[in-house]
Amino acid sequence: MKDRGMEVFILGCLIPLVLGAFALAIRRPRIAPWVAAFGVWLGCGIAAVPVIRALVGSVPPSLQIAWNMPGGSLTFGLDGLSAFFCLPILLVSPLAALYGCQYLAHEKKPLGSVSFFYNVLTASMLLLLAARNGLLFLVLWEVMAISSFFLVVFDDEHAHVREAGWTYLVASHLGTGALLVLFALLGKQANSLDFSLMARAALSPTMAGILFVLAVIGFGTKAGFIPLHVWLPEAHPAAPSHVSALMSGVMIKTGVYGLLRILTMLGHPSAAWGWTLVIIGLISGILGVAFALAQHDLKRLLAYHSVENIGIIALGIGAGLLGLAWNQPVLVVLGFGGGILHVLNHAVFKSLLFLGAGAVVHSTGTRDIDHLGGLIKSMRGTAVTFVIASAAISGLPPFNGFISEFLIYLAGFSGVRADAPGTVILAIAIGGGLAMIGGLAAACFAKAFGVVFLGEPRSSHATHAEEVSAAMRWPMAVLAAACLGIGLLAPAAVKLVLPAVQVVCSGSPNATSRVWEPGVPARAYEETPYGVTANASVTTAMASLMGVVQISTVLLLLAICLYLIRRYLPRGREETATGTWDCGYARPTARMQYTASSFAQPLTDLFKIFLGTRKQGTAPEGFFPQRATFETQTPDAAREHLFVPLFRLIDRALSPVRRMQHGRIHEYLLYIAIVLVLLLIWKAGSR
Amino acid sequence: MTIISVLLILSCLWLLGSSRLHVAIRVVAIQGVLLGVLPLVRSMGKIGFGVGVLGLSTIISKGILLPWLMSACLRLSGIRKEIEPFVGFGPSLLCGTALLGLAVWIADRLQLTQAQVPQVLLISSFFAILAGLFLMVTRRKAIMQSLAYLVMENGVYGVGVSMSLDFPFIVELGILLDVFVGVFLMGNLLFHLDREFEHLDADKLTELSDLSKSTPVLDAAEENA
Amino acid sequence: MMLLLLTILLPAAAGTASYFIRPHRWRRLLWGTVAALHLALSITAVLTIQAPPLDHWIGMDSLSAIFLVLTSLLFLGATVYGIGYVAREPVAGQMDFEDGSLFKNEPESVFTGGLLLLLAAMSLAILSRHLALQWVAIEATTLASAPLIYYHQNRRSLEAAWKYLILCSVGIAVALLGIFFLRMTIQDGSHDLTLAALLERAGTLNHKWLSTAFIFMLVGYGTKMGLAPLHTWLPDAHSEAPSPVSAMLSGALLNCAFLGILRVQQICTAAGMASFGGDLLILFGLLSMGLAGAFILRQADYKRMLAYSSVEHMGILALGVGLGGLGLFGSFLHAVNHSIVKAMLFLTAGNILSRFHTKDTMKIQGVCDALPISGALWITGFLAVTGSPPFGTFISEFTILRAVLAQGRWATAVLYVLFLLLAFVGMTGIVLRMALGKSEVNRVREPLTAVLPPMVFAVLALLLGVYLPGPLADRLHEAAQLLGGVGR
Amino acid sequence: MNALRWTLPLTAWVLSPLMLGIINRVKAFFAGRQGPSVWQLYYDLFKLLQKASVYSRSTSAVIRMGPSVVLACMALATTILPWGELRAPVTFVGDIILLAYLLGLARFATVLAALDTGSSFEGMGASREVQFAALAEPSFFLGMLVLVLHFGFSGLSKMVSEISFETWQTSGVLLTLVGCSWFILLLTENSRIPVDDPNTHLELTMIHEVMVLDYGGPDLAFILYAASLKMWIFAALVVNLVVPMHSLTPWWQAPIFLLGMVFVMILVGVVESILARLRLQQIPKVLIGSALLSLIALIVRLMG
Repeated sequence: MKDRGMEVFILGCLIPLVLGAFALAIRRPRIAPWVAAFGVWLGCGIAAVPVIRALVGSVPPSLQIAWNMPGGSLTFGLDGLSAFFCLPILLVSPLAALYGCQYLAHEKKPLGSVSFFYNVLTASMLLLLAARNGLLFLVLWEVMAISSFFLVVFDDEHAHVREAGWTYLVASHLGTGALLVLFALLGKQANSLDFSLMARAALSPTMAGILFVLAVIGFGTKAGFIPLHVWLPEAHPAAPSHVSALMSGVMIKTGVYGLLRILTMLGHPSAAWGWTLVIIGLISGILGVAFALAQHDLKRLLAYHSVENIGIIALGIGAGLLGLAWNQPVLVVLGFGGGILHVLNHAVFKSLLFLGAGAVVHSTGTRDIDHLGGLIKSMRGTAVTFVIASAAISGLPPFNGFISEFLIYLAGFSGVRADAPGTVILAIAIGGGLAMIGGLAAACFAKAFGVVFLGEPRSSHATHAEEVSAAMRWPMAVLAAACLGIGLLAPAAVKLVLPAVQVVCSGSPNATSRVWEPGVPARAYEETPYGVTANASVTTAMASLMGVVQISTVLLLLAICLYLIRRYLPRGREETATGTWDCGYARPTARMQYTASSFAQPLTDLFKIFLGTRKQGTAPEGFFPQRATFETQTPDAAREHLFVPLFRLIDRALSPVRRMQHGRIHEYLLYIAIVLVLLLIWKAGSR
Repeated sequence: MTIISVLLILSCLWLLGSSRLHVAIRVVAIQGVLLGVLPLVRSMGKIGFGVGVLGLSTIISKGILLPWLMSACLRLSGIRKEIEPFVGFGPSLLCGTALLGLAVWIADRLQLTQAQVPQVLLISSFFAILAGLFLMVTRRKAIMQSLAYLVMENGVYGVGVSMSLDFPFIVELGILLDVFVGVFLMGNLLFHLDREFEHLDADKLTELSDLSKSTPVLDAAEENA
Repeated sequence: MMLLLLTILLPAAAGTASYFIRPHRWRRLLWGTVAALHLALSITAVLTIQAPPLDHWIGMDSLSAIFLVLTSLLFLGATVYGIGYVAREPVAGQMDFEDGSLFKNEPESVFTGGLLLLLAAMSLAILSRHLALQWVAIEATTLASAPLIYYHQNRRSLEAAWKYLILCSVGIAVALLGIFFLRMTIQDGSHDLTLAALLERAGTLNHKWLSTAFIFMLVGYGTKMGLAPLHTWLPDAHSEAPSPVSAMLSGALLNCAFLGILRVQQICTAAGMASFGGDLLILFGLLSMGLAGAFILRQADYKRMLAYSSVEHMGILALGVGLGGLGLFGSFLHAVNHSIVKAMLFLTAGNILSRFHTKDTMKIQGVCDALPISGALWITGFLAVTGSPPFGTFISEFTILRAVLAQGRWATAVLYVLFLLLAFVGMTGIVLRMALGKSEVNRVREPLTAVLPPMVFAVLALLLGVYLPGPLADRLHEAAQLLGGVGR
Repeated sequence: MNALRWTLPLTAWVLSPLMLGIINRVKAFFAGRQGPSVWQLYYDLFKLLQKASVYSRSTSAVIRMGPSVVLACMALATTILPWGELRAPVTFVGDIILLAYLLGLARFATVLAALDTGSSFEGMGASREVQFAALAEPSFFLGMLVLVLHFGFSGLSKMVSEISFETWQTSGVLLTLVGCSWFILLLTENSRIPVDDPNTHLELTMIHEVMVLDYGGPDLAFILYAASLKMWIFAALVVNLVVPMHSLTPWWQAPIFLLGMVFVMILVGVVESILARLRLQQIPKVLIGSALLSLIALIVRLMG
């Protein structure tokens, strides 16, 4: 019986659409999100079957349906790379949908449209990953962008939400502009828009270079590389939390997927490509986390962290590309492996963080963390999941964040060879850069968790907070379990990544396509130098990961038993509670605690030149000062110094043209006469 | 043939020079009649049914009906003289002669050798087109603009006739009908313009333009710019 | 052959008749039936007539088939909208919301008659095979549409009508000169200016005269089509006219002028001068897109914004035809897509105007809140007109981009993409500011006639983006072959 | 053989409080006073474990779990440390990265526990701790990179075991530079004088001490014991790097290692006695200086 994998996958993608449309139609608004959520669960369940089978090994044959658009054809396929990128969608989307139903329960606006567009977003992302034709890819790409735009502007009463929607739509469309030229050029080279033919097109190095730059710009806008990330910190906070969880955790990964898919078509990469991605990764990472440190809006802080994690992914992929260029298999396997695994890890803990932030915003009603504090006492469940996610995103051991960063470190250090200075520079970039990003991320999330959940409530918002309902806590619990699960089952996770790495390396001609095959004995790779050492590096990586997993489990057990010892040690003596040590100050208030900006002030001063933080406030004056205020804003540097002046420049350049339409009919008649005379002169000249 | 073309040139020069509008209407009427007669003279004797009807209908429409409409509009709006146009009357005449030279240069530039094309009619037609265009661009009064359009159409018609073009009868009639209805509509519009605006100056009709209002492109950028 | 004559004479007769029908109800009934009949006639004509016509004056090849069905479809939509629109217009005097002057509407019979005559003129222009006859028809469309523009008879629409009439008439006079020069290109002395005759003699046409004729007709019909430096009348005319009329002007009338240029380009390609015409068209195309983008950027009036977007899309059409090859297919597909989307947008703009009583984009907020259906249509139309994927316009714009790159014209490709993005950025600011947010005007039930036609057009635009119906695809490929383009 | 290897971490767990005792004795000797006995920390630990604990009202479970997480991390970190050629019980490629991140986890736990109490002093300490950690981490990795460049990337035990007299002859400069860089790191991480004052009484100037201000009883015991383990880890790293164990016979290596540790402690005590605390703005310069030391070592290695 023909392997019906693809048909099942397409069916899985269409079910949410149908039920979404049904949700849009029904009159009673309260059940609309639940119907749509059921659609997402059903769809993802069905689609998960072919995806898992593709990952395990049996890739379903590609499906081809005729489509009479010029150059278009509905071809769908599911290889290792697409299947792996489907995982985060299939995991996060249903959970966020369930969370969303409860999150929007008290909303008075009709919920039909938001649940419909949520389903469209999920379905378009899944179909996008399976699309194997340029035109189809672009159509699905923009459907994804537009449906997420409608989700971002859901509560459009506030002016800043409209502004964020505008920035998001313009940025994503400019990115798509680059993609248009990219696919048109690729189509011209391979004179067909099908990915299979494009992969075989012979490209001259300069053309491949141009295509790479276009791909970085086009997909970088969606992924959020530093100069192109401007829309990210605007759009994600504006969207409802379960949507920003899906967007930040999963949608920006389609940018990474697109970049990798194009890389498979550009043939042998040059070292310059690897270096560009490494540099972008470093800048995005360090500046991303620096900006996150300076924020005191919880969701904006998390959005900047998406930029930082995309930087880490770019660093991994850059290392992989350099490995391909220098023909170093260990860099290729571990670099790409670490980068792509971080995609899954980031999807899990970032969506968990956004759901947690949503719970906080839902019960306190404000996003400014300087007004929160002490929420752990009233929102225990959310606090536990939030601290797990914070530890995971900072890359701390027992959790999944550490695994992918560990792989990238392994790539960097094991690739070092004294005679090749390039590898050393790469190792410095990864060693120094990633360590600094890890340190700053830990600082930022200590601040975020500490200021929001720990200490005394700083305002009335925080005191009246109460725990969110079960429907919101269960998805968070599942995601937290996933964080710990991937952390402790690292070797299995890496095995999942390797088919994707295999697909990415299939692009460059000299790398044999079989980097790693489950079950194939090592001897099979003897003949190619490339195969053997790649396989060897994978075995060492597996051994290291086993070591890490052992230590992590022992760490957990040890911590728990130490905690138990600690509780039963003073069984006789009772515990007393007093006030915190305040050096004998007469009237300590909750506002004297460390706030977000003060906590991060030493670090943000280091990055003063990039951040451009603006400090306003009235200093206390007189002998008995009444009131003093202090406030910091950190506008996005790229927006302030790059895009706003650029738009104003274009605007000023075009204004003289506008004087042409002045309303005087006589000059309009002159225009016609002048054009006629000019054309006649031009014709006489050319004849 | 040459007499008609000379009269055509004279009438255009007269239009360039004169400032009184009712005189201008009468000159345009004469031009209409001249053009009505032109095909009859052109075909020298074998006047077919089509050519006859065509000539007659041109004379009636351009010679009588349109001028009557224009003068009615003139009486209603009570305008006596063309106020100071962009290019004064004296300099207009100078420009007229320059345009005549240009028309001569264009006529011989085209080297119409193959058919026996009356050069002088071609020159006068091109001169009529250029004069019409010049009048339209320089005069302020809307009525003058419609008259200038009529002169330009006569010029184009003249070029057609001089190139010994004989379109099928319906097409010729269609062209004439279009021109007639065009000018008739302009007249109708002039009535409305006169009722709505107190003046009929075309150069004051500048309310529709993109200069005045403009919206900020980037709201956020505008505030803190 | 009879069918084609009927499509022209029926609306003409109905138009003249409706001048004299006093009772509104009867006249609207006539208007509706004629519109429906015209659509039925044109569809049967397209399906039945296979053989291209010989030397008759009225004939239908695949190019005119597309435009005829498109025009009658748009006219039906405008009619359904127009009947509701006219019924709601107050007969007594009303206050102009711009400058507060009092004005009275044109009598409804003149309006209906004008629209029907416009349809007749357009059908004649599309179906005529004799170039001079086509000229007469296009001039007739100008004359028929002029009184429609000053239907509201306030100061601004009168001024717009005056400029429209003067500029278009001068432009078309230049086109007439072009036709006379075209007559001179025929060496063997025959006076037959039908398309078939010209195409037969294409090899022997005198190239010097043909290029002059092409320039004159390009400038003439270009003014009527709204190509860049000649477009000055378009924003005034399309923004001041009542919505059904501006929908017809933007959707169908510009296509007729475009058809005029296509006929000349057809002759030029047959005579082997395709590159001469092509370069000019590409120049005008890019100029139109650039200028239109500049004006859209800070536009304060949303109907003028739509008019400028029409100028931009006419630029895209000219660019597509100028490229030849795949560009031709893209250009004709774009003509279909653009007409449908622009008609929908103008009708929705009409709804917004009738509810908010102002054209200033800064004063309008929360259209989606006040008029839910029109708001949704307004955003869908915006996404369609800027060429976002799920809609047909993206497919055609992408095909044109592929054509530009296929010919390796890097500068044109870069400019093309930049101007598209410029127009997008400009329109986003305006449309989103209007559509989103909370509106002070309370929500009201929108009349069905005002909402049905734009909804149908929206569904059509979406359909064209996802699936290209068979007959339309074949007609488009045949049309591309007519002008020497490649098929698939 | 594996059982023998476990003696390394066990001795670390037993002897680490002794190390702090040595430092205090050295400081007392310099100050001319008799000073507490070397075993003082053992007495303190024993006393604290008996006491009841007092918690502030504004704290939650985080402060209760903090100390046990920190102690678990430190204990596990010591299992990775080799003694010269004596291999550590746990060794795999990249275990040094895990070591660094275990220290990171411990630091994360302490900072969270500090913020839990909601006092502005602990917040200040946490903020400074986090700043210095972010700067210290890169210098640790760059120092390690020099090792990797020199001996090829593998487990810490294998890399360190190859340091011998020859390596000192050929690249002595390298080892001294990285040794100094890691020594500065030791002073920073364990809050020794030039960076932070372990026994100051002014909360505003402390960094590490202020974070543990609100602990009492068994929690304080866990924290002090973890601090001593941390001192052992950093000292072991410096000793392994500097002392050329490879050219000695295996039996001599254990006592030599312990002697090296005592010498490092004395060195720390001397440094604490002769130097005064630096101003807070200077400390980032110190940390970046240590990173530069490793960078210079790298460049020397590449050029040489």
